[in-house]
Amino acid sequence: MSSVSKYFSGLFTGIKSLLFGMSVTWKELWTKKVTRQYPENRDTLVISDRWRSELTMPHDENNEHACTACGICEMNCPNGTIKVISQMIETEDGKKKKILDKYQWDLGMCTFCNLCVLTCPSDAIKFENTFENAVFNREKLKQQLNHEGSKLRDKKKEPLAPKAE
Amino acid sequence: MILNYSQPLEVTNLTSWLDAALRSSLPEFWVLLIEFVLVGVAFLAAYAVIALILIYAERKITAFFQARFGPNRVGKWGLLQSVADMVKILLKEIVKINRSDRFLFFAAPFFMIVASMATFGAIAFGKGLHAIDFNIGVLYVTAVSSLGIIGVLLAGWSSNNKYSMIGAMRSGAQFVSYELSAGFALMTIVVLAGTMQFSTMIEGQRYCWNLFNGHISSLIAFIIYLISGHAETNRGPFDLPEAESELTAGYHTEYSGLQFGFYYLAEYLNMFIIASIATAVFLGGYMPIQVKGWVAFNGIMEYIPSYIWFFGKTAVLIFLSLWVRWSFPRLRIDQLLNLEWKYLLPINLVNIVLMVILVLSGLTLTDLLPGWF
Amino acid sequence: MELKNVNIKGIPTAEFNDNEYLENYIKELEANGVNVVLGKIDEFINWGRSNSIWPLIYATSCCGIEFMATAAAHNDIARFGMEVTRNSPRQADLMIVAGTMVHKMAPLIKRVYDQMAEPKYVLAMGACAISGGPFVNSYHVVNGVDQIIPVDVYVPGCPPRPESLFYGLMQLQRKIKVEQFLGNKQR
Amino acid sequence: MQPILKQTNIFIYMSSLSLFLTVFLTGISLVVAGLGIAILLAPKSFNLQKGEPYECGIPTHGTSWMQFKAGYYLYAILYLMFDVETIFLFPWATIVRDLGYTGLYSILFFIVILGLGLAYAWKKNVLKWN
Amino acid sequence: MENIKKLILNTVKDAVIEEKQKLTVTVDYTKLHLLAKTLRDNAELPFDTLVFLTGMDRGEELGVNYLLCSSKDLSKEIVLKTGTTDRENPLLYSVTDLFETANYNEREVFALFGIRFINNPDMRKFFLNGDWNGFPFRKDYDANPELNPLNLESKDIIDIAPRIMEIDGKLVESTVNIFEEDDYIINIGPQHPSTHGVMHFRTSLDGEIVKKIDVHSGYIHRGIEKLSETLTYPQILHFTDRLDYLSANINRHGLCMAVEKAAEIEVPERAQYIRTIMDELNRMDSHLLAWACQTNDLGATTAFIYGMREREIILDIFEKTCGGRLIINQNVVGGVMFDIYDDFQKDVKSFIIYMCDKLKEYDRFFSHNVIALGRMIGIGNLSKEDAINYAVTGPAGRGSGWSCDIRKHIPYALYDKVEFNEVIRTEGDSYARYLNRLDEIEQSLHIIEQLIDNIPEGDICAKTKAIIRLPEGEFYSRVEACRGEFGVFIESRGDKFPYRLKFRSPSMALVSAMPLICKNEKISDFIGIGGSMDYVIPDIDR
Repeated sequence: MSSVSKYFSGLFTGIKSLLFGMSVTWKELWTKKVTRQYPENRDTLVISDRWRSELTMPHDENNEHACTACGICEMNCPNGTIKVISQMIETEDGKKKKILDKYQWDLGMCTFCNLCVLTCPSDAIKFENTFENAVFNREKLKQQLNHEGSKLRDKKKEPLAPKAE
Repeated sequence: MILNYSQPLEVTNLTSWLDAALRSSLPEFWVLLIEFVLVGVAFLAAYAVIALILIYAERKITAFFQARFGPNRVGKWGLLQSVADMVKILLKEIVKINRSDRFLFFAAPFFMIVASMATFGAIAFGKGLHAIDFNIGVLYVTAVSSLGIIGVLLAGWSSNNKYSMIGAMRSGAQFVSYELSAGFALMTIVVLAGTMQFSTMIEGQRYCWNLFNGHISSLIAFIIYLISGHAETNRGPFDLPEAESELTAGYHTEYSGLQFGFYYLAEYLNMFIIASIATAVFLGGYMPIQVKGWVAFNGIMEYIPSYIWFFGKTAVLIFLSLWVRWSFPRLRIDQLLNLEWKYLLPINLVNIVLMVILVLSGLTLTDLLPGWF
Repeated sequence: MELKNVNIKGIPTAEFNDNEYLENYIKELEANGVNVVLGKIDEFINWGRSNSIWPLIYATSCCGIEFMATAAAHNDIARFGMEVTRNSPRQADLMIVAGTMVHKMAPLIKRVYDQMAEPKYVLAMGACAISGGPFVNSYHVVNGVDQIIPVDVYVPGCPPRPESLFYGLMQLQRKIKVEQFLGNKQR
Repeated sequence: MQPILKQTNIFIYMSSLSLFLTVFLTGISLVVAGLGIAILLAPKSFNLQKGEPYECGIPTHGTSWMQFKAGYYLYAILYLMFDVETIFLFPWATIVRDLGYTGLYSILFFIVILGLGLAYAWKKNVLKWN
Repeated sequence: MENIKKLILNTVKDAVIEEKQKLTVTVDYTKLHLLAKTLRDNAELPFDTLVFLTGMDRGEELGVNYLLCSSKDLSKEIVLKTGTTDRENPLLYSVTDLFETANYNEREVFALFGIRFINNPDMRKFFLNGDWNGFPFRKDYDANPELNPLNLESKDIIDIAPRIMEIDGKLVESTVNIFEEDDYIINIGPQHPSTHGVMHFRTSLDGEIVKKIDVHSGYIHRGIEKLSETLTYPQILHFTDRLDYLSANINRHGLCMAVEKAAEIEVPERAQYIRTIMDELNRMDSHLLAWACQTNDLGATTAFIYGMREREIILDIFEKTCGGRLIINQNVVGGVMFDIYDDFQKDVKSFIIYMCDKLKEYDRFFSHNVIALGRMIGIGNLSKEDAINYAVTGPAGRGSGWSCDIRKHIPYALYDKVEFNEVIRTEGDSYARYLNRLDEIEQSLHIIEQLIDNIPEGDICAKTKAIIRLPEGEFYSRVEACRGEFGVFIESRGDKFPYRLKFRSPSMALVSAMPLICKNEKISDFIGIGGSMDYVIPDIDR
């Protein structure tokens, strides 16, 4: 007899559990949808300032940056994403000085670990939250961060932007 | 021929006018031939359009169940999404599979489509919109719809793929089980209605749907039919032959391009077919809601064309099936067989006897309350 | 076909990256010349194909989880009509390579790619798939999936956020839209 | 059945059988036409691995065809039993109203025997899938 | 522990016992098996859990370190060391018969160091292809890519395993067939939607029943440990995130702790608070995903989307705090990289309220669903003895009734200051593991509730030297990651790079138990069990 009652109680608890499940989906059918509609919401989309998806080197209006080409970022990068190519020049007072020639960075290789920005002694680079970077060509991802003809900023001036912290 | 002015929106008006026009100018044979071709074209169009609408509807409704929006970038509200899919899939390469059973592999989609098309033909879409109306309609539908499973079985068997093979085995077990339940559930209603012809059955439900007429017994049969019908269409939670998370794509793993498209199409069409048969058998088909004695009300209801009634009722059942599909996890093969052989089948056997007793001892609603219905 | 006619809802053409690649691509394709009728039909076909990209997710690591987030409610890839993820390569149009490719996996991805039905596309998602990413110096890692199969779109990030992936998918839609389906003689 | 329906239904002139043929041919022509367009227009390509079976990217081991397990056959036999019954029962179901209780008793015997058969199979653990 | 020392010396007279960070015993390789067996069978304090098995290239010598601990008290630990100077044909004795978990680990050591283990039943290379030239983790490995070119040709898998057995004191090399001749073998994975990545299970089937599973791994073996030997400690940190990317922050915490302990760096109080809160958020994030994936494996897509939806809110908090969603780069040596943002407390608190509500919904939606119950209760039974033997930790181990929460046994960060329950169930089936995860989400919420309002002011990171050098020695740390115990072993030779770095992956133990618990289950249950174990493959392959 017990097996018969088990049969029916099993049937009814089963049906009850299924109906409970359906009640949840029914409720969700009418709740507000949570979808953020990119790209339709491109104007209103807020990405956190701290989000890292592109390394940049801020230049001021005189086309000057703060990079001294010391190479600490290159040294700290775990997988060789950054290449600082410097050249030696002679200043007016006859001293030899290292200045930045090319600051190359491979977006397609970067892991956004933030070590370069953390260790940069002169706050010359920072991460931006511009995330629209997809391209058709792998070479396009290898970028040069310093602008053409840019110079090192005079140290006495305040840095353009404080570090993201 | 007198046009029926009380129902100006019926398609019957158009068809009978067409028929009359053709007959006045052409001999009998040509009229019939043209009409057959027209019927074929109409079915082709209806088949495609309904499938496209259903695919769109399912994707949208699924999304709403899942707190998202679903397709909304192709056309207004994503309405053209399934059209885009169709264009894409039509022009996709069809891959030839090595060491497969070429003939069966090629034939399987035919079974699938022809089976669903043949069942599709037996659906009463509206007054006069009813092609195949055998006097053994219910039996015919049961028989023809089961052909589709052969398509699944063949696809799985012929693909030379192990996932497909397991899918085929599962579909075999599933089919032999649920075919029975569906048949018995329909039989219960045949007892009640006293006919197997769909048109007669629908007309008989003018004032009282079979669902209400046989009350307890009908309700049980209705639920069992929905479950087993749902299972026959291989849709979740009964999608074992496909079982994405287990068998990658199950029986149609090796099908590409349009051959796969046919399976995709037939899946949705079968869902529609099951819902529309349930509508015809249990919910009065294309009959509007009518109450004896309420002449004005009946008039208004009659004014709404019969196909609207049909599609409305079917849509409710389709929604129900989607709701179930997106609420539950997939059954395991032994759960599936348990459900059939230990629950549905014994209940069905008892239910059919119960229905006979109800009918014979005058306990159906029409017998109990003769003035009302 | 001109690039400015390639329309993607939500983002104007001028604001897309790498437009010059597409312009060159169009020039290259149009070198044979296409008649107007075929061009118009092509436009319709490409509209269909670009809006119905069914992806196969070749997910090996972290980026696969970001794809799952992309498919989930907050971002909802279904809006693009791409939620029909196919697990069988026969039915997929786009292979999203999400994660590191290693030597042991290389023959497998090649095989799955070979088994896909034409037309097919590949999207490399994340630093690992593009170049080997953090593991670029490892003995067992392939430095970029483009060494194994041709890649159409690169989506950088580690892992890229869902919006980045959407952006990459829209780039792919643009690429499909400028293609010639019937007009291409070397088909 | 209402006479008005008979009058307005054009299909009354055609026999259901020829309509069935029409629908049947429609189904076939749909597949043929579709596949025709696809084969004609769709791009084709060839490589050595394309036709190989897909098994998560690994070459298949041995043949794919396997024997169906005995469990399936047991279900198939049970199914056969009940399916034959369905065919017998459908005509009975149509006219059970006219037959009255006699009809019920005569067929009840039949149903009970089948039910007992199912119960027996259940007891013998045939229904336990493994 | 004095008794243990006596016991060791009684068993092996010439054992060298050192008191380092852990009690370290060096023995000859012929005696190791005997010693391990004695320690395991010691009634008073059985050392029956093999936590680590680390292959070592000690220069002259190739060897193995074993970290044993007691299943009753995880803080009682012993390190066994052994080795051989034969670099041409190194042979050691296997401990697989004592600790099942050693099996895959020994195969890993064979692939990476070339050490073969006598009496291990299956000596195929685990991560690498059988034809890989050289042993990459040896210090004298030739990394020339021409030796191992990129191969794109698919090859048939040969199911024959070599092995080397000791029979009557003689070593006999033989082969064994993994499968029988006429087995129906189906490959599940690596490119499969439900293997949670790229695990490859070669499965032999009898109808729908799984007869035998052969695990293939290495489809995402990236050589992280080898790469680490050329990187500084802060640089290595970004690898830990990509091991088990779902418990990225906790893994990172583990490595930071190992380095901090070795370099004696004091972590500020505020950083500890932030670390603990972030760890628990990370744990919830991971458990939600695990829940979602398990339901998806069982075929409930809607539940999957619900789980991912709740998870996204945690990701938003991560993104605002650390600028990353999945991989968040939060922990650094000495503290954390980013301070919390202004509305952090508000966001977390509102999430706690929201999540409590959603947990109830999950309960209604899935936990009692009759189909789901049928697919989880009594399926994939893992007994407590097996859990210990296979070293299955985390929610899965606790589902088998083994109290193995590192947060309770060896408290770190603030776990000794907060109150929470260790969720333990004794059934050992899929359902127990499933419920354990949901309950752990509740406990995590409870932990965060206690901390969120009390975050003290202060530094977020201790001042460290520009280049961190660890003193010579061996350093271990163990943390409770989302899937179980995550361990870090560093051997330092006083350099700024580690000499050898080893991560103990919780997922490897989970996968090693799969062939056992899936045997004679149906193929759909096999997928479901995989979901309930919730392994992450890059964590196994490293």
